[in-house]
Parts: sequence; structure tokens; C-alpha cells
Amino acid sequence: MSATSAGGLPPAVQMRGICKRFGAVQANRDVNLTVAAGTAHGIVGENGAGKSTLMSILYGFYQAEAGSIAIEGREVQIPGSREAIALGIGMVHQHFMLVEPLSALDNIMLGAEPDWRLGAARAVVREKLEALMRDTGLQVRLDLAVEELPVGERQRLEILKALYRGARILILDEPTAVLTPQETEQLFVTLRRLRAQGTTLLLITHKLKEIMALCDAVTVMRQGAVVLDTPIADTSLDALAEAMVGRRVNLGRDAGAAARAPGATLLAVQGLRWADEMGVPRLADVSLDLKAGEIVGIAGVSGNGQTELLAALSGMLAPQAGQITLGGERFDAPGRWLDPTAARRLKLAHVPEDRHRCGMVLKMSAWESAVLGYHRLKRFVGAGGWMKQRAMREATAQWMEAYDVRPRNALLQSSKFSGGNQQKLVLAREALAPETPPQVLLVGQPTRGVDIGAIEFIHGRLRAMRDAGGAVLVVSSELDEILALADRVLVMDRGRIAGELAIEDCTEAALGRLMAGATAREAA
Amino acid sequence: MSRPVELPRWADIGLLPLINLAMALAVSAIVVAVIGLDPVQVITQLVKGAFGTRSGLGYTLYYATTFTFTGLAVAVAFHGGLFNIGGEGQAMVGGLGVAAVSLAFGNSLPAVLMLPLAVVAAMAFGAAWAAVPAALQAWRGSHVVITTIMFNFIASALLAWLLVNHLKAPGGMTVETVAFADSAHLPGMHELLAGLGIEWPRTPLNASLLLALAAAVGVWALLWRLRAGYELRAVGHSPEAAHYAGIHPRRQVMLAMLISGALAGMVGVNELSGVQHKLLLDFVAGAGFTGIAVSLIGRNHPLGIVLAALLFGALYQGGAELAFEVPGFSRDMVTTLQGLIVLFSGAMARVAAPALSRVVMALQPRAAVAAGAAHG
Amino acid sequence: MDDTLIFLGGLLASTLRVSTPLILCALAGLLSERSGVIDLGLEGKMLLSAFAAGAVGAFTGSWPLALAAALMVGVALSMLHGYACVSHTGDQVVMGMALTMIAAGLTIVLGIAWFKQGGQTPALPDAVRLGPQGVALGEALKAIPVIGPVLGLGLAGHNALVYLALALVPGVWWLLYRTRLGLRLRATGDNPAMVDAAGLSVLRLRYGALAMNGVLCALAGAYLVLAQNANFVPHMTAGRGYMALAAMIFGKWRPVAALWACLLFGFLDAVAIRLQGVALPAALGGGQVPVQAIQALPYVLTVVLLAGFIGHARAPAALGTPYLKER
Amino acid sequence: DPAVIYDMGGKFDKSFNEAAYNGAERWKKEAGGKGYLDFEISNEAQREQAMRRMADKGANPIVGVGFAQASTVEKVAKEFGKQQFAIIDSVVKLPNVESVVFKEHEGSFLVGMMAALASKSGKVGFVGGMDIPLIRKFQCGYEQGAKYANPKVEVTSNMTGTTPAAWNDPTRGGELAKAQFAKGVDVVFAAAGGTGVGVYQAAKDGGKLAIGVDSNQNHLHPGVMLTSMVKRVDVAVYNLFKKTNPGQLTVLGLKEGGVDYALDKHNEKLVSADMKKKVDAAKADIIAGKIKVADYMADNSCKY
Ligand SMILES: Nc1ncnc2c1ncn2[C@@H]1O[C@H](COP(=O)(O)OP(=O)(O)OP(=O)(O)O)[C@@H](O)[C@H]1O
Ligand SMILES: Nc1ncnc2c1ncn2[C@@H]1O[C@H](COP(=O)(O)OP(=O)(O)OP(=O)(O)O)[C@@H](O)[C@H]1O
Ligand SMILES: [Mg+2]
Ligand SMILES: [Mg+2]
Repeated sequence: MSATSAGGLPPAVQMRGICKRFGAVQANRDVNLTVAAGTAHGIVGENGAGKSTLMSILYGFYQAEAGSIAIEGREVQIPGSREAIALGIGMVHQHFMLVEPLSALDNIMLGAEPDWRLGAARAVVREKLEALMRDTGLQVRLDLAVEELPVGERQRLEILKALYRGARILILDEPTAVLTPQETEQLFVTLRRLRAQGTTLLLITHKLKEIMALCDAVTVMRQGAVVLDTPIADTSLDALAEAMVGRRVNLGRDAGAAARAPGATLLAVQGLRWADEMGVPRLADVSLDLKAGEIVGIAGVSGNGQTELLAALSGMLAPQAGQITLGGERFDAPGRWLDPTAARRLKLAHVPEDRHRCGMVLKMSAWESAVLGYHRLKRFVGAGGWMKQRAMREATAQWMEAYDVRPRNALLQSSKFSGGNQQKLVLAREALAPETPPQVLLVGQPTRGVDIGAIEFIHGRLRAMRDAGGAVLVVSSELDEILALADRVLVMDRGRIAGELAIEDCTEAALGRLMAGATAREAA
Repeated sequence: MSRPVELPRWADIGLLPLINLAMALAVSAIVVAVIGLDPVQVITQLVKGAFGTRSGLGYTLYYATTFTFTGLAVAVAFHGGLFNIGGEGQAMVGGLGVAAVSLAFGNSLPAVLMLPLAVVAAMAFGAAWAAVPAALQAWRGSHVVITTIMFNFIASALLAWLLVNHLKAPGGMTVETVAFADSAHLPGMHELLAGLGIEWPRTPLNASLLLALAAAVGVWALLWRLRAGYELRAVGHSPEAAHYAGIHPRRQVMLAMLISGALAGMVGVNELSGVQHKLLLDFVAGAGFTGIAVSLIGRNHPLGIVLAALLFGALYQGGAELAFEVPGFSRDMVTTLQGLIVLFSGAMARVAAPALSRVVMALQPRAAVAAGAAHG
Repeated sequence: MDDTLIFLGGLLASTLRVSTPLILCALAGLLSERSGVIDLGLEGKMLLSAFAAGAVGAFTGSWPLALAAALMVGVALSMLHGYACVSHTGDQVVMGMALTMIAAGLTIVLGIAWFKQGGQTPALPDAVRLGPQGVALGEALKAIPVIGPVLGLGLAGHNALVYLALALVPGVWWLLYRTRLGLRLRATGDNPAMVDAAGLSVLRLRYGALAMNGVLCALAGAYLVLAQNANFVPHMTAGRGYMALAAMIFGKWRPVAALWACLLFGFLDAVAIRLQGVALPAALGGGQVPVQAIQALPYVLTVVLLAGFIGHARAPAALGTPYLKER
Repeated sequence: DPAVIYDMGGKFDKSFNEAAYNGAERWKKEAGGKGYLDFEISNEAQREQAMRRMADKGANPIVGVGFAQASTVEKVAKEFGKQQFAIIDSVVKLPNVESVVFKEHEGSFLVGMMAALASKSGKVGFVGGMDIPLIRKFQCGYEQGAKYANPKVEVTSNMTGTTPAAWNDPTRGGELAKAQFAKGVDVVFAAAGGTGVGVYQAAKDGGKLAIGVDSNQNHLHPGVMLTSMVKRVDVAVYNLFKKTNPGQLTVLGLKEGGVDYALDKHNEKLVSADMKKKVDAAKADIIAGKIKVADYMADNSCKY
């Protein structure tokens, strides 16, 4: 099947007809996956396409409702992780699976201790690990508690853990999402070396470039099913993107957008600084302006300060230094900083990145979620703090109509709506709830986990707000989205604005270089 | 491991709690049988004792009054995302407040001023006792479950110390204060009804019942009709979302616990102003803990809580009657039943859900399929 | 001088006697909480095991049977705890409340039905009780000059459970920090998903921790009935389960630190017992020593610790959250 | 029918309430076929309900056992003016209530003497229940008796607590006794209700002597129980059941046989003839008024 498939060996992994559903969600439908031994196999697909689910089934975390699995040619049952480990499968999970207060060494040997006495076990394991670290080039400080290790080292620790257990088939679920470009490069060197030593790699990633760089073959998933399965040599980045989304990706921008010059500055930010409890700077001297009639995109690998930037601008987080001017009022940090209520008063609306945790209260009904943040408006609250529920429900019904939220049921529990519809409801609220339209709109990950139809709809609404004279800031980890929407692009890297590009100058290569830490001049 | 089972709303809110209650009753019946009594006789006597006479009904409602207060206290905190186990201590301190003002001003103030003052004192003292754990939770992240347990013990030590060393009636041997002046006596229900020309036997049931019902309506309005309650519930469900909406989670934690403590403190009004007319050591008698059970089976809703309080009031009164009537029966059986209810309706509330879900599915296959299709 | 030494010796002995159930319960709570299961039911488990020991002791007149009954009840309650909270993801806090309420009622109901003594069990004859150990050693220790009386009175002549409790502290420490099982338990309390991914059964580990927890609670209950007293008395645990919980938190979920906390609490209790009714020196304003203040001190100290004024206590990260896994 | 309401601790406390129970049972046996009502208080809120319920049922007389019931008796007796009530250990001044109190100090004097006579170390102990004047009265009489028998005797006294919980805390009682034993005390008198059980057990475990209270508790640990200061609550209840004297205050002392020390087969080996002679002589002197035992409750102080 794949070019590097060694002669005669059975495939390392063969999954056939895998089906899995969670309640109403069909996470995997009739999935077939064949991975040749000693190759690197990529799996790509949008959020929620079912990639992690498929790998969790392979690792014994979940049980498939239908289908069969063969490992190295033998039909197997994998009822639990123990059996998967015994079959030589190792998994590096999308979220770290580490016990923070324990040492790296203890984390590695947990569940595979060679002796019931810890002292003896540690000695044996340490010796083996030192050899393993030499062989693979994966360096980890074994005696530090995991909580003291930086993310890159934790990632290496995870791989080491899998290899220590004798993994011949290594699943990596988005291993680079939290890594810096340098760390990613280092990781890839290691992965290539492992492959050369005969380990079969299964790599899930959203970064198609990584697939092209490392993998021998790739499987594309969409809505739980495989839509493309091909050797890497027979495909291209564009073809993969098209397969992922299900139609030609329209990188093109809407016609009317360009020419008009932006207006007055509506939001000005200077010198934002914020470091987390560990003292790691998450915002490092961030300054930016938002002008009427423009969409500014913030690009960057997630975890480079975008979340904190949105939080600071919306008043949810008070930075340690910096100032912000909004609606003619100035706020300085530390001391008097914007709070979410003041932000709304000053006509700043905010669609949070994490709609499940922030955008709505899942346990509440849709109308209760729909007024969140605007529940103090005069038209919703009467004398003595009495809530005008009728008004709230009617408003919600109107917004649902305007933004095509399905089902149109204001009484339904918020959690019962699908991701895309939840997102539309939040967007509708932020656009329509204020008494006058918002001047500044902050949007985090506007279309994460949202289907194509909804993406188009949402993009259209954002443009309409811009055209009406609003200033829109879009944070997205999807480059395509940035390219489709923004008039101006800022790239964030390690908490700072690494550079700014006018949309005409934006190429994926230029953005990529900025995201990887180059300066603006080098990138251009 | 089991995964959460979805049930239709009617089954979830109506049927499952009844099944859990039935399981608790069934186990209790077994215990009753083991100690050699006839469960059927016990149940009939219990119901007769609780509802069979007007005087029995009076006692039932009197107990229910106290449980309504403590149940509401647990529920308000719960909606704010907090598990307040400190109702017991807050009630004790609330009673201390009632006693303090009743003893200090009882002789100088007329009842129209004295009684509202007692109510205010009960609420203020109860709230104050809840304020410390609340503040520690809000600002220092100290788990409110542990701190409120600790505060129960501290409250009981405080009450004992104050009573023994400062408040005890001089010369007396019992650890209790002198009786409150007449103006600090909340009118009994028999007096109120006599005013309306209705004859009612003399029972501890007093005007607090009306306060408890008002409190239930008030809590309902707060939680589901007032902005403050909306914000409180938002924090309870999702502190992050609340923060996003400009609601201050800390302020809501304080608010929830203060209201909760104030409600628990009202036990002092029912028990001291209404019945005992003096402060004594053990007047709360576990009502704070009973409030947890009441809130659990009342599904944290005021209406449910009033009904559950009535159930527990009936159990207490029926239990007392049983203890009079049936040799060998002790009221501790009611404590046992209460524990079993907390077990089945609280900790094991979802154990019966999978089986129930299968039954429900089997009974209405078409509806279930349709619902599934709508989702997909 | 002599009087002071005797007083100190007595105080030390009393501290050990009073601390023993606290130590056993604190270790019980520690094992369960280290595996991620909150145990607010220590009080109830201890009370019901105490009753079992008292009742079976009275029926059979045999201490091994009494002890076995206590152990069976303790472990059974822990398994119920596991069934509700580990297998069925019930609320652990509510479960603890339920166990304690059931125990408070059921012991009296059964006690009255079986023994007709207001909930007490009949006094146990000496044969059913755990007698003092090392009396001769105590006499020998007393011969040591100056500190002899303190050591002789304080350390020797206790019953076996006192020494067992003390020995279990390093035992549990060793289990947690020096054995494979301990590593796994600690990991389960912190990140059960990781333990699961490592091919271990979270379910089995938590049940295992709870089983040990039941044994230790049962020992504490048995101690109250078979050693410290000679029968079961209603509500005889008198909040010791909660005090043990406080001691465990005060010891920041570590066995040796928890031991010190238990000894401190036991010491305070022993002091409070002796200071009952004692007049304060005139310099301190006279009046009586406020014994209630001393009794409340452990709880106050725990609140202060939780508030973070004495350095932060870090609970196991997954404490209280049931581990739910889709299949 | 007559009725009796026991206080917390219950009718089988082996002590005070149990004595009342024995009296009621004796009446029942002698009354031939007639029964009586009884109830054990287990929480504060029940007191009034129980007593009012008895009154509603027409019980007559209604005997409240224990000082803690005084205020309840007062309240309910006012409401049910036609029925007779009685209170033991306290005084309620109402025309339909008979109050029965005991001269505990006289009985305590005798057992104090016995303690001093039996002590080898010259140190005797007292463990009281709740710290109230009534228990101080026991303590004061005990001290006087001990000093009367041996002027050099040292008396160590402790109270268990200040709340009703002190009546039922055997663990604490045991600890207090052990603390006293460590100081050299070898005879201890417990006037502490259910707490006493712990004191006696500690005495047994420590090889010391103990003195019981209220009921004859000698049988609890033969060879350990030196004697018991019996307070004939049984006689009081028996008499009240037979006939009440409404509005009267009945005081029962040594003379009336209301208090005494107990001698039976369980402790006869511990009480020497000499001891018995001395104690009986003192008893006669007290009855004759030749020895005046100071009553703590007369002026709330122990002056002798
Ligand atoms: N435990 C679960 N319970 C319910 N639904 C689930 C569960 N896990 C996954 N899903 C749903 O199954 C679908 C597939 O999820 P999965 O995590 O496999 O996606 P993915 O392709 O890995 O996405 P991502 O790129 O975001 O990691 C999604 O709709 C998700 O919401
Ligand atoms: N981890 C999870 N646990 C439980 N339910 C989940 C989980 N993830 C998703 N769901 C539920 O599954 C359903 C589908 O979620 P998802 O976010 O994948 O949206 P979707 O089906 O892709 O919707 P749309 O097509 O509008 O984007 C929703 O009802 C959601 O609440
Ligand atoms: Mg995934
Ligand atoms: Mg989706």
C-alpha cells in the first residue's frame, strides 16, 4: 500500500468497519484504516471528525460497536489499555496523561513497575530508560516532578513512556499543538529516527504541512467517516484540504471587502503584559489598534497568548501592565481595568473561544443562556431586579430566527443544541442583544467545530458587522479562516505580536514563518 | 463504569425520586422487621400519628417548619454551587441571635417591634456564621464542605460556653436561659386561629409556619424570578460563564451562603421564639442535617422542599407517636430512615436510572426512537 | 516535682489513648482520599463497627469474633461506599453524610431491640476486652531517674491497638511511598485517566483503598468498645471521625504529619479533660478555664490551615470527582 | 393510671433513671394488673410533647424524673390544673405539684467515710457528671465524710463537663478516673449518671475501688464496687404512684431512708466490720442531728 512498506510484512494495524456513537453523535462510521509496518501514517480531519475516537478504540479506551481490529496480521480484541499495551500499542494522548506531583520516572513506570518495591523498581527502570534515551535522543530529567517540567519535555516524557512499555505502534494525537516550532522540529527528528528503527507511527494533526513532511500515507476523515486514503506521494496540501472540508476550499475573499479605507480607531491597546502564576509571560508588551470598518485577524499556534489577549480585552482578565482606550474611556493596569460589564456598556461585544465553558451556561435553558451578560439591561429587568422573562424569551426567539438557530426552541436546554447552533446563538446574542449595535466585536475561534454551512453564515455576519462600521477582531487557529476574513493580520508568538501583515502580503508561507518565530522583516 | 443515562423529564423529576424513596422505605421496613415489629402496623401508626389528629398534624407542621428552613438553606447554597453542611451550626448561632435580642429587649420592646427584631437577629446571626466559610471559599478556596463541618463543632462549643458561663439562668441547674418576656413569644397557631374563631389544639405550631412558607416563595422568586438568583445559578452551574457575563463569582458565593445561613438561622425563630421561649443547648437537634435530606429529595426546588419537609415532619411526629405507642420503637428509626433517604436519593440517586430507562424505553418504543432520530 | 512528673506521665498516656481512634481513622481517611474518594463517612463507619464489636462481643463473649464482626461491618460499609461512589459515580460527600446518619440511627435501633438498655450494649467481661501490654516494662521504665515516671506511666501498659495504631503510621507511609501499590494509589487520586491509560483498573484500586479504609475504621470502632470502654454507648464516637478528618487535612494528606496532628488533637482533648473546672490563675483574670475553647481548637486550627495561613494544603487533584469512562 | 417520664440517659442507665423504673415496676407488681405509662426523653423538644401527651391521656399523677424536667412540669401543670404532677430532684411551687428532693449530702457523707477508711494511699477521688449545684452537693458531702473518717485524707475532684452530655460520656469518665489513679487515688466515687460506667470500668482495669451512685450498683463489678450511695428514687416513685401530696415539698434524707449506703453480697468482702461499725455510728449521729452535714445547695458553697 504505502511506498515504504517493507516486503511481505503484514500491516501493523488494520481496522475494519469501525462504528462508534456517543448518544446522538456518530463519531465513527464504518471506518477502515490500514497502516503498513514501519511507516508513519497521518490522520487528518476537522474538529470532531472522529480521529481521537478512532485512536481511543485502537488503544482500548473505547469499545467499538462494530468492526474488527488486526494487529500485525492477527485479529485481536482490545477491551482495555492493558491489552493494548500488551499488543505493543502506545498512545500519546491529545491531553497529557501525567500525574503532576509524581516524578518523571514514576510516571513512566506506573503500571509497568518491574518490582513491587519502588526502590528496586526505580533502579531497574532508570537503567533501561537511560539506554532508551540514548537510543532515541529523547532527553527527560527523570527526577523532577512533572509539574516542574516544561511542555516540550512533558511531550518527550509521554513518548518515552510509550516506548518504555515496548510500543511498536505509537499513536500521537496532536503532539505538536502545544509545542513551539523548534520543539516540533526536534520532535520530528526523533520520530524519524524511531521510524527508521522500525516503529510504526500514527500521527493525528491539524497541520497539513506536518503530514507532508513526515508521513508516508494519510487518511482523511470527515463526520466520522474516511473520505480519502492515499500515499503521500499521490496527494497535495490543497487536495487534502479539499478532502477534509468536502468541497473546494474557497480561499478567495468576498469581492466587496477590500478597497474601503478603515475609519477612526475604536479600540487602542498599549503595552499589555501578563504573566501566569508560574511567572511565564503570556502577554508580552502587546499593542494594537482596531479601527472602524476593518476585520483584524490574529493568527498563531494556539497557546501563544491569544486566549489571554481576548480575556484582557474583554475585561475578563486584568493584565499586570498596559492600557486600553475604548469608547473614549481609558483604563490602566494595574489599578483600574476594564471589567466585562463596563466593556458591554462601552459597546464591546465578545464571542468567547470556549462557548461550552464561557459562552453559555449549558444547564440553563436557551433563553437564559441567550441573555447572559445582557441580563441587566433595562428591557430585561424591571423594578426590584424582577426579570422580564417574557421579554427575554421573545428576544431569544427573534435572535434564533435572525441567525437560523435550530431548533427554534427558546425553552430547550442549552446543552441540547449542537456546537454550530450554540455558536450561532452566542453570536446572535452579541450582535443583537445590546441596545445599539456593538462597535467592537471580539471573536475567538468563530467556527471551531462548526459545519460548512454555518461557517459561511458566520463569516457573512462578521463581514456585515464590519461593513456597518464595526471593528472586528478575529482570533483563529485556522489560517484559512484568517485569510478569508481579515483585512489585516497580526501573528502572535510566545505572547508577543510577532508581526503584522496587510492581507495583500499574506501568504501561508509568510504567516507560517512569523508563527514559527521569525520577525516581520525576515518573513516578508 | 456506568455512563450517564438520559431519562425523559417526567421520569427524571417525578418517577426516579419516588423509586429512590421507595427503596429507602423498603430497607427501613426490613430493619423494622428485623427488630421484631410489624412494618405494616408501624406504617399505619406512623401515618395516623402524623395526620390522624389535629394535634398530631400540628406537631407535623411544626417539625416541617424547621425542616423547610434548613432545606431551603441547603438548596440556596446548592444553586450557588456550594454544599452547605453547616446548617446545624448556623441554626445554633441564629438561635443565639434570637436569644440575645429577646433577653436584651424583651422587657422594653412591644411584640410588634420585638418579634421582627428577633427574626432579623436570627437571620443576621445565621448569615454571619455562614459568612466566614463563605469568605474562605471565595477568597482562599477552602472547601466549604470541610469548613462548614468544622464550624458546626465550633458553633456547638461556642453555644455551650456562652450558655454555661454567661447566659444560664442564675441559680438553675439546667443549661438554659431564663424565659423570654411575653413580648418575645411568637404567637402559637392555636392563638392565631382562635383570633379567627377557629379552634385548634395547643401544639408547638406557631406563626413561623407562615414565615417558612413565605421563605419558600421568596427563595423561589429569588432563584427563578430575580436577577440576583439568575446570577447565583449562573455561578453555580458555570463560574467561568458567569465571569464572562460580568458576574462576580465571589460575590455570588457570599450571597448564596449568607442567604443560606440566614434561612438556617430562622430555625431559632421557630424553636425559640415560637416554642421554647428560652435558649437551650440542643434546640437544633439535627435539623441542619435533616435539611440536607429534605433538599435532596425536594430536588432543591422550594415546592419540593416544602413537600419533603412535610414528609420529614410527618416522619418525626409519627415516629414520636410510635415511640409512645409501640414498645421497642425508638425515634432513632426515623434517623435511620433519614440516612437511608440521603443514601438512596442522594449518593445512589442514579443507581436505578439504567433499569428505569430500560423500562421506560420498553414502554414507549416509538417515542424513544423518534427522539433519537431528531437528535441524529 | 513528683506530682508534675506523674501528671505529665498521665497526660502522655491519656493523649495516646485518646489519639488512637483518631490515628486509625485519619489513616483510613488518608488511604481513601489519596485514591481520590472523599470520606466524610469515617464517623459512621467507626460507629457501626463499634456497635458490631459491642453486640457480637456481648452475644458470643469472644473478642476475636467481636473484632471480626467490626471488621466485616467496616469493610462492608466501605464497599457500599465504593458501590455508590466508585461504580455509580454518586456524590462522595452526600455518601459520607448518609453513612453517618444511618449509623447514628441504626446502632440505637438495633441496640434497643437486642439489648433493651437504651441503645447500650451490656458491659463486656474482661475476656472480651483487649488488656494492657507491657506492664512489667512500664515498671522497669519507672525506675529511670527523673523522666522514668513519665515514660513508664505514659508509654507502657496500653492495649495492643494503641501500639498497632502507632505502628500503622510508618506502615501506611511505607505502603504509600515505598511500594508499587502506593504509587498506583497516589496516581489514582491525582489523575485516574492516566492510571487507566497505563492499563490499570481505577475501579479496583479505589475499591482496594476503600477496603483498607474499612479495616482501619473498624479497628478504631473496635478500640472504642473493646479497649477504651467496655461496651457500646449510643453516639460514642462523638465527632471523632470528623476530628480525624480534620487531622488528616491538617497533616496535608501525609501519614506522619497526620499522626502529629492526631497527637496534638488528642493532647488538647486530654488537657481539656483535666482542666475541666480548674480555675485560671488570677493573673489571667481568674474564672474557669474555658474548656469549650480547647475543645474547639482542633476545628479552628483546621479552618486556619485550610484558609492557607499555615502554608497551603494540597489535596489529591482528583479528590471528589468520580472517574467516568465511556465504553 | 400514673405516668413517669425518664430523663435523657433512659430508664436503663443503671443509675438514676433505672432507680425510678424499679420503683414504678414495684408499684405495678403490687398494684396487681394495673399498668402505668412511661417515656424516655431523647431530645429537648420531646419533653413538653411527652408530658402534655400523658396529661391528655388523663394520666395521674405524672412524675417527672430529674431536675431538667422542672420547667416542663411547671408549664404543663399550669395547663392541666386538675391533674397531679410530681418532680424529683427539683422544686416546682404549684398547688398540683409535689416536689421530691433528697439529702444527697448525707448519703455522700457515709460513702466518703467508707472511701477514706478503705483507701490505702490516703487519697480518694470524686468524679462528678455535669457541673451543677446538685453534683457539688454530692461532692461536698463526700469530702466531709472522708475528712471525718480520716482528717488527713486528700480528696481529688473532677467534673466531667458543663453540659448534659456529661451525664453520658463514659470515655471521659474513664479518662478522669485514670488521671486520678495516676495521682495515687485508690477509691473513686462517681456521681455522674451513665458516665460512671466508664469510671467503674477504669477502676476495675486499674485494680482500684469505686463507689456507685443512685441505684445499688454493687453488682456491676463485684470486688471493685466498694459500695453505692443509694438514692431511693425508686421509693420516691413508688410512693408518688401510691399517693401524691400536691403542693408539698418532700425531703428524703437518711432518717427517711431516702439515701443510704449499700451493703450486699457483692461488696461484703470489701467492707470490714470495723468500717461498717464506724459508718453506722455516723449514720445514727446524723439522724440524731449530732453530726451536721453541710448542704452545698443551701448557700451554693461547701462550708464545713
Ligand atoms: N466521550 C464522549 N461523549 C460524547 N461525545 C463524544 C465523546 N467523545 C467524543 N465525542 C464526540 O464524538 C465526535 C468525534 O470526536 P473526536 O474527539 O474523535 O474528534 P476529533 O476528530 O479527535 O476532533 P479534534 O480534532 O477536535 O480532536 C465529536 O462530535 C465529539 O463531540
Ligand atoms: N464530550 C461530549 N460529551 C457529551 N456530549 C457531547 C460531547 N461533545 C459533544 N457532545 C454533544 O454532541 C452533540 C454534537 O456536538 P458537536 O459539537 O460535535 O456538534 P455537531 O454535531 O458537529 O453540530 P454542528 O454540525 O452544528 O456543528 C451536541 O449535542 C453536543 O452537546
Ligand atoms: Mg481529537
Ligand atoms: Mg461538529
